[in-house]
Amino acid sequence: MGLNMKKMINLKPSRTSAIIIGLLPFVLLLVIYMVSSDARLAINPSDKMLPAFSQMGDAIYRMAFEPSRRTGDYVFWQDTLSSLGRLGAGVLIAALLGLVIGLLTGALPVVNASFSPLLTVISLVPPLALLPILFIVVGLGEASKITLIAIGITPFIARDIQRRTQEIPSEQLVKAQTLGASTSQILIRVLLPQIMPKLIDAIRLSLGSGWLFLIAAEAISSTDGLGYRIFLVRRYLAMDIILPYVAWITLLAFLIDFLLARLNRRLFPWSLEGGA
Amino acid sequence: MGLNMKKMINLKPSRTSAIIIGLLPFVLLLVIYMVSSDARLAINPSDKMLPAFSQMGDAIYRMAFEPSRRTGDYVFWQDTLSSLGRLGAGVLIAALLGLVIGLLTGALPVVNASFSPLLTVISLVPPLALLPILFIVVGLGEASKITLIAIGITPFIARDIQRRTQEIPSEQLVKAQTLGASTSQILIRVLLPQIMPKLIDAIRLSLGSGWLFLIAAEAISSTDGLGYRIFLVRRYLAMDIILPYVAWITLLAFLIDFLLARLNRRLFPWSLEGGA
Amino acid sequence: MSQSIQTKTAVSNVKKAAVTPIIQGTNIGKSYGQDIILERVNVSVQEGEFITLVGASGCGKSTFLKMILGIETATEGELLLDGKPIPNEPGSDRGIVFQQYSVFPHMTVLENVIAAKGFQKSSITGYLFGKEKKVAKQEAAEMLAQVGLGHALNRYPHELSGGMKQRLAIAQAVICKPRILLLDEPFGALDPGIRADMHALVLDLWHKHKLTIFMVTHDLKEGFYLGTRLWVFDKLRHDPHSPNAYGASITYDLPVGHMPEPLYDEIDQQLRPITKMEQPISSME
Amino acid sequence: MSQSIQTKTAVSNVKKAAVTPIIQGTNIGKSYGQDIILERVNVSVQEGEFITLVGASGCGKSTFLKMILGIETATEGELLLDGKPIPNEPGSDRGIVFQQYSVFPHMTVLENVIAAKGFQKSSITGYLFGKEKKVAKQEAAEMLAQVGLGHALNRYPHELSGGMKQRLAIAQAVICKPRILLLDEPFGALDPGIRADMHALVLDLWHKHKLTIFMVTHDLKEGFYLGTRLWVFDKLRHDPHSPNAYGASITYDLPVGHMPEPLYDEIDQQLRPITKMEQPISSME
Amino acid sequence: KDHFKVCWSIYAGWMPWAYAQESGIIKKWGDKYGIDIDVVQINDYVESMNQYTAGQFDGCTMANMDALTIPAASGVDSTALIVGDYSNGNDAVILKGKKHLKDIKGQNVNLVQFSVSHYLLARALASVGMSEKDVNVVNTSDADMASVFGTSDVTAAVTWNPIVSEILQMPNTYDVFDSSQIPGEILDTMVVNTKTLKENPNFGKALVGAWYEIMGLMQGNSAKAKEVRTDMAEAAETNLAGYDAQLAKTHMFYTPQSALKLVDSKQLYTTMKHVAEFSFAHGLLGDGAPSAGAVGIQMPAGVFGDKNNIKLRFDPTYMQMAADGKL
Ligand SMILES: Nc1ncnc2c1ncn2[C@@H]1O[C@H](COP(=O)(O)OP(=O)(O)OP(=O)(O)O)[C@@H](O)[C@H]1O
Ligand SMILES: Nc1ncnc2c1ncn2[C@@H]1O[C@H](COP(=O)(O)OP(=O)(O)OP(=O)(O)O)[C@@H](O)[C@H]1O
Ligand SMILES: [Mg+2]
Ligand SMILES: [Mg+2]
Repeated sequence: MGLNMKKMINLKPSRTSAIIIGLLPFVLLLVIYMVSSDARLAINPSDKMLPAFSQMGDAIYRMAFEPSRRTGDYVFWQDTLSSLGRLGAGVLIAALLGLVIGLLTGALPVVNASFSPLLTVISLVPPLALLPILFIVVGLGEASKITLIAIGITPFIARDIQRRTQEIPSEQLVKAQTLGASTSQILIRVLLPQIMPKLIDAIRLSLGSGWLFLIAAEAISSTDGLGYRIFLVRRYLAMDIILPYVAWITLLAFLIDFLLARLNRRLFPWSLEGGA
Repeated sequence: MGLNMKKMINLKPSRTSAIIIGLLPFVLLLVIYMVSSDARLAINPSDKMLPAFSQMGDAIYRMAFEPSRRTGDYVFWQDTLSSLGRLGAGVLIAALLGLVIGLLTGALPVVNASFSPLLTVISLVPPLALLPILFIVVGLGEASKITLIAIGITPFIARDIQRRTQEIPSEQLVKAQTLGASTSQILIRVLLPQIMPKLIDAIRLSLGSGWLFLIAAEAISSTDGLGYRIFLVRRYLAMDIILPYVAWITLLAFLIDFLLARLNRRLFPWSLEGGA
Repeated sequence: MSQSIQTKTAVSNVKKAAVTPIIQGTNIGKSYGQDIILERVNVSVQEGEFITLVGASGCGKSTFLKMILGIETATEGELLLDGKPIPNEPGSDRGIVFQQYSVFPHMTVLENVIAAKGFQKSSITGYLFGKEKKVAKQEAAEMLAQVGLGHALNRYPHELSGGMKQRLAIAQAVICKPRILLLDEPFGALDPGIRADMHALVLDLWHKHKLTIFMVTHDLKEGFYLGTRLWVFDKLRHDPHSPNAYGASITYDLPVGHMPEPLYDEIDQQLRPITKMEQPISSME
Repeated sequence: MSQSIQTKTAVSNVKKAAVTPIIQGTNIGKSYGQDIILERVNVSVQEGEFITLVGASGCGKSTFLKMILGIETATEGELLLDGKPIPNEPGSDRGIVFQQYSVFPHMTVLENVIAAKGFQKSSITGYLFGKEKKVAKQEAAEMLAQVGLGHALNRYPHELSGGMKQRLAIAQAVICKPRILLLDEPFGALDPGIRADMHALVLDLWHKHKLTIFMVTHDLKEGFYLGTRLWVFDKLRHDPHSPNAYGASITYDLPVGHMPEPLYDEIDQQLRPITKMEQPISSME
Repeated sequence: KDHFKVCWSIYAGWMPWAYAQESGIIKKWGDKYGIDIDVVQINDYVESMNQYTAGQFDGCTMANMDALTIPAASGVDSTALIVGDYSNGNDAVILKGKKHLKDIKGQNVNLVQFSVSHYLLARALASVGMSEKDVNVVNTSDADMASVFGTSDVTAAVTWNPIVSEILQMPNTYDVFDSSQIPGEILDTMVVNTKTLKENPNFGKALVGAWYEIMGLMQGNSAKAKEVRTDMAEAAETNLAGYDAQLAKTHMFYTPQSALKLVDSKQLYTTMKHVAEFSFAHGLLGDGAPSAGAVGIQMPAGVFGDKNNIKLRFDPTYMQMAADGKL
């Protein structure tokens, strides 16, 4: 019985063929784009909708390696730095808040009873609709962008951490108590360290929304940032800038996710395998 | 040893006290709002930022129970219907796509190898950054709003379903094959039904983002809808409309989530308990 | 492990029969990367035998069943079914019951068995309609009555006890008329009281349907009383510094009913050792 | 279950000692809602006894241990520790080792034991510093050497075998000098070969630290050889139509070493029954 | 081709388009010329222009500057079919706590970058001898401008109505420069695709015909005019008083003659030159543009810029027909 006769469900591609067929859709997409772009540009050479790769390359080269005439900044890098700074700050705040809220509600039934309903409701409120109130409270500066990101993802992280805390086998809590541990000792020594890798996982999961809120915040009011640039140049349909920016954001998102996964493996080697 | 001497971690509130301390934060928030609103209105009676509850009530009464002179519609209900319709259509499309992609990539290693990398990359692209492109590709009609929602949540659902499919014990697949099942039979009879409750769970998890995308899309291209209205009246700073609308969205989100959870329990009674 | 190499020659006591054996393995070996799990396994099984497999945890009993099932391939040697190389995927001639996850949780008891009938049809969905469905339903109900589930046709698996689930799994496997039935610790998770009933059921079905059964168990007593033939899996050689340098093989291949008492005790001690030491122990494992 | 009510009077053969028993239970009952799990359990245990508990799955052995531990409360009767009502939460006088999850996965072997020492301190975090830490470290290392983990001080639990994990859990429990050690199927998931070593370890620690041990096991042979006293949990009455109408109690309370062979076989048959029936069976359970 | 789509967004001077669709006036005029025209509201102004540029619509309402920098600069040859009004105070520079434009120096100014607000700011700064270097422009979405202005870190903004009047209601805010000081420079137009218009003159006739019918209906204080304006007000989510206040700052060309007067004048040429230079200085004409004249603009008074690359045309033909009563 050769490999070919196996049922589809039992067919497993080899490593190399997996890589090749994995790349195929990307190549296909690129080709489709190039053909469509050529077709449009043939009709209207100053069409901006689907710029050729060379146009995008030029545009990004200019933004990344030629100082802006107006400010002297390298716009592309300046945008990247600003956005990453905001994202980092927002996510960090959300992570801290989420950790504290999630840990306490997950570990202490009394705290859980008093805050879980509120947390559930808050997690349902669409943050974008509340922008005006946000502005009253924190003003319009960097704070508003960072706060929007933080508000947007804290409920998710808090609820995830809460669930993860509750998933820690109760046997461990009982065991700790038989060793004489107090509530604070259990929180700090038993639960907190075990939640840390889950926190990094939760951050990874919430980064997608983080980018979303970042872009939304930058679209509202800003002087630089990746989202700012995309919404600004949208005004004159500069797809030769928008498309590379979107690709760059995607790459950054991928890199951050990858680095966090690596970090997790590095810092918490014990967390890879199941229970104990 | 009385209850009072128990460690914090062992303290479990009774049902009634849990409800009471669960409501407390809400009451607190309401009081804080009322005090701040009164304070602002005392300084400037025409302040619009934090309207009194009576103002909000008036505004919503007008929108919900007095037909618009212009169109004869009851604006509030019209907005609600339109938004729910869009959300429903977008989520339904995302669910179908996500189900098919997730099931096939989860069950068939060959399909997995060819589509998973693409899926990963797509899930990293922030949909809001794609808005300009999206509107150009699908236009500004209902399609654009539905598409944005679908694009926004399909990757999440697909990846969740993929993971869930892979979680189904391989013993079941082997067992089905020993009973003579073909690949299509396994997909349709063994995997699909078991994935359905997970699909509903995935939908519940993705509804938050769904609302977000709905609001973002309605803000740009629409003539009715909850997000449209909020966006439109934001220019007039009509918080007396915005706040009740936000509360209404939150309530709707809660109701939908609750109904889906009920539906899941109804349709798939077998899915509540673990494996078999 | 205190046995000497000599006692292990029992392994080769397999009589060469004139009929083609249903399962024949010559010098089978299996390794995952560097880890050698099985080595030099030689077996020959005639149709209708009831073979029980015992051995320490992780010694490769399940792996051996998987090779018969077709979801693992021997890395060395040759495994034959009816004299031909064994198919490299599961088929309806070889049924299986695992310790867990052997039934479909989203189907009722009856649907589980009807589905098994449906899968025999080569349609896209395997759904049965009309008369076909009626026939299948009746046949399924009969089979379920046979395994003692006649009163629970419309329950879902999560509403069944562990023993009932395993009955269902067995009914499902048997209705497809497999020639070989593989049981991997099918009663491992069951209460002792229920196990006795299950033994009776399996023996009954074995007789009725003329099955060839391979059953893994961790209970020597069970293995000894249930089968017609008992295989003990163990390592022939052992390197304490590198536990996976050598694989396990069949160290005893015994026709049941002919086992001397001391040998039984020896194997039992190997599977459930008790040692009482009073002096402090040093680091081990 | 074929025993008659008469044989169960063995239960009340508990001698009334002059010293206050460390654990005394009178007419203990436990129910969850409608389900009665335990009823009329009467026990009296002296300091230093090694009690093994056997019984069918789900009959309430773990529940009984949990009551001693303080995480479950008897719904009827009274459970006394040293003559006083047992505390309603766990404390360091009663150590426990579960079948799983008994060690902290995020700490190395040494840290696991040092943490146990730290928890004895009534500080917010239980971290130890300076000299205190040095002392704890040395004490922990000694204890770990005693249980045979001297060579694995810096490994994480996921790098340990099942047996090593249980050694660690035991070391952790013992270093807090509990008076009572509760073991709930501590070796249930271990390989037979390793279990023998663990038996030796437990007996050794029991002697050295003058512990009172309660150990649940599903292996009568193990329970029989290990303890000084064996408790068999079973239902006194049984209603086949409503399995949870009656709770289990202690049906045998036997000093080990005094068990007649037929009784051993009877209990063994109850825990691991084998029945060979040739006739078709009807619906059961 | 007999089916056409035009889009518009909410703005005082464009609300008649809402009425055109609702009252059926546009349908009436379409029928008259044997075509049918969809008038579609789009919430987001920029998106409406993008959609037009992408070819999804045959016409779109936009300001003169945006017509130059978005469709024209993207190579879509466009014609300003109707010049409906100019902003006469609808766009304003607002300061918090300061009464003079000069005080804007060094402040953060919140505005929608590259929009007419930005242009207004540039003109305002020029009027007091400053340039954009003297301030710090912060891009801020128009939808959020009102709520943002309530916060303490925002002290200066340039925006348009109804946001301007919303902000001016807040205490301590001052209108220090508005579009009434540069009359006729911020024009609101209905722009249509030149090629489509050439091939389908009926399309232009129907649009212009409908427009001026509504102009006639909405002007004045008759009950009918008030009713029409109330409809428009409600479509903009305000009331008659609010809408009239906005109209007061919008110089509507209620008659084709009045519009033609501006379009035919030399002033339009000067205005468009300003606009083109501003756009060029901000890179809005495309990175490859060699000069402010890279995109040619055809006007009755002459062509500004590259005559071989005319992409924006002010074509008085159709308004003239209306003026002559030939529609
Ligand atoms: N896919 C695999 N890759 C690597 N090693 C494997 C794989 N499957 C099984 N093994 C190893 O092969 C050995 C034999 O496993 P197997 O499941 O056959 O043992 P077993 O005799 O059935 O044990 P048990 O009584 O615990 O079921 C084990 O050491 C296991 O770790
Ligand atoms: N919190 C609970 N609520 C309801 N029923 C419970 C609860 N905990 C245990 N039970 C029930 O109590 C019975 C006794 O459980 P217990 O774990 O004590 O049995 P056991 O003798 O330890 O069994 P095993 O040998 O399987 O460990 C079981 O039927 C179980 O379903
Ligand atoms: Mg196995
Ligand atoms: Mg138990």
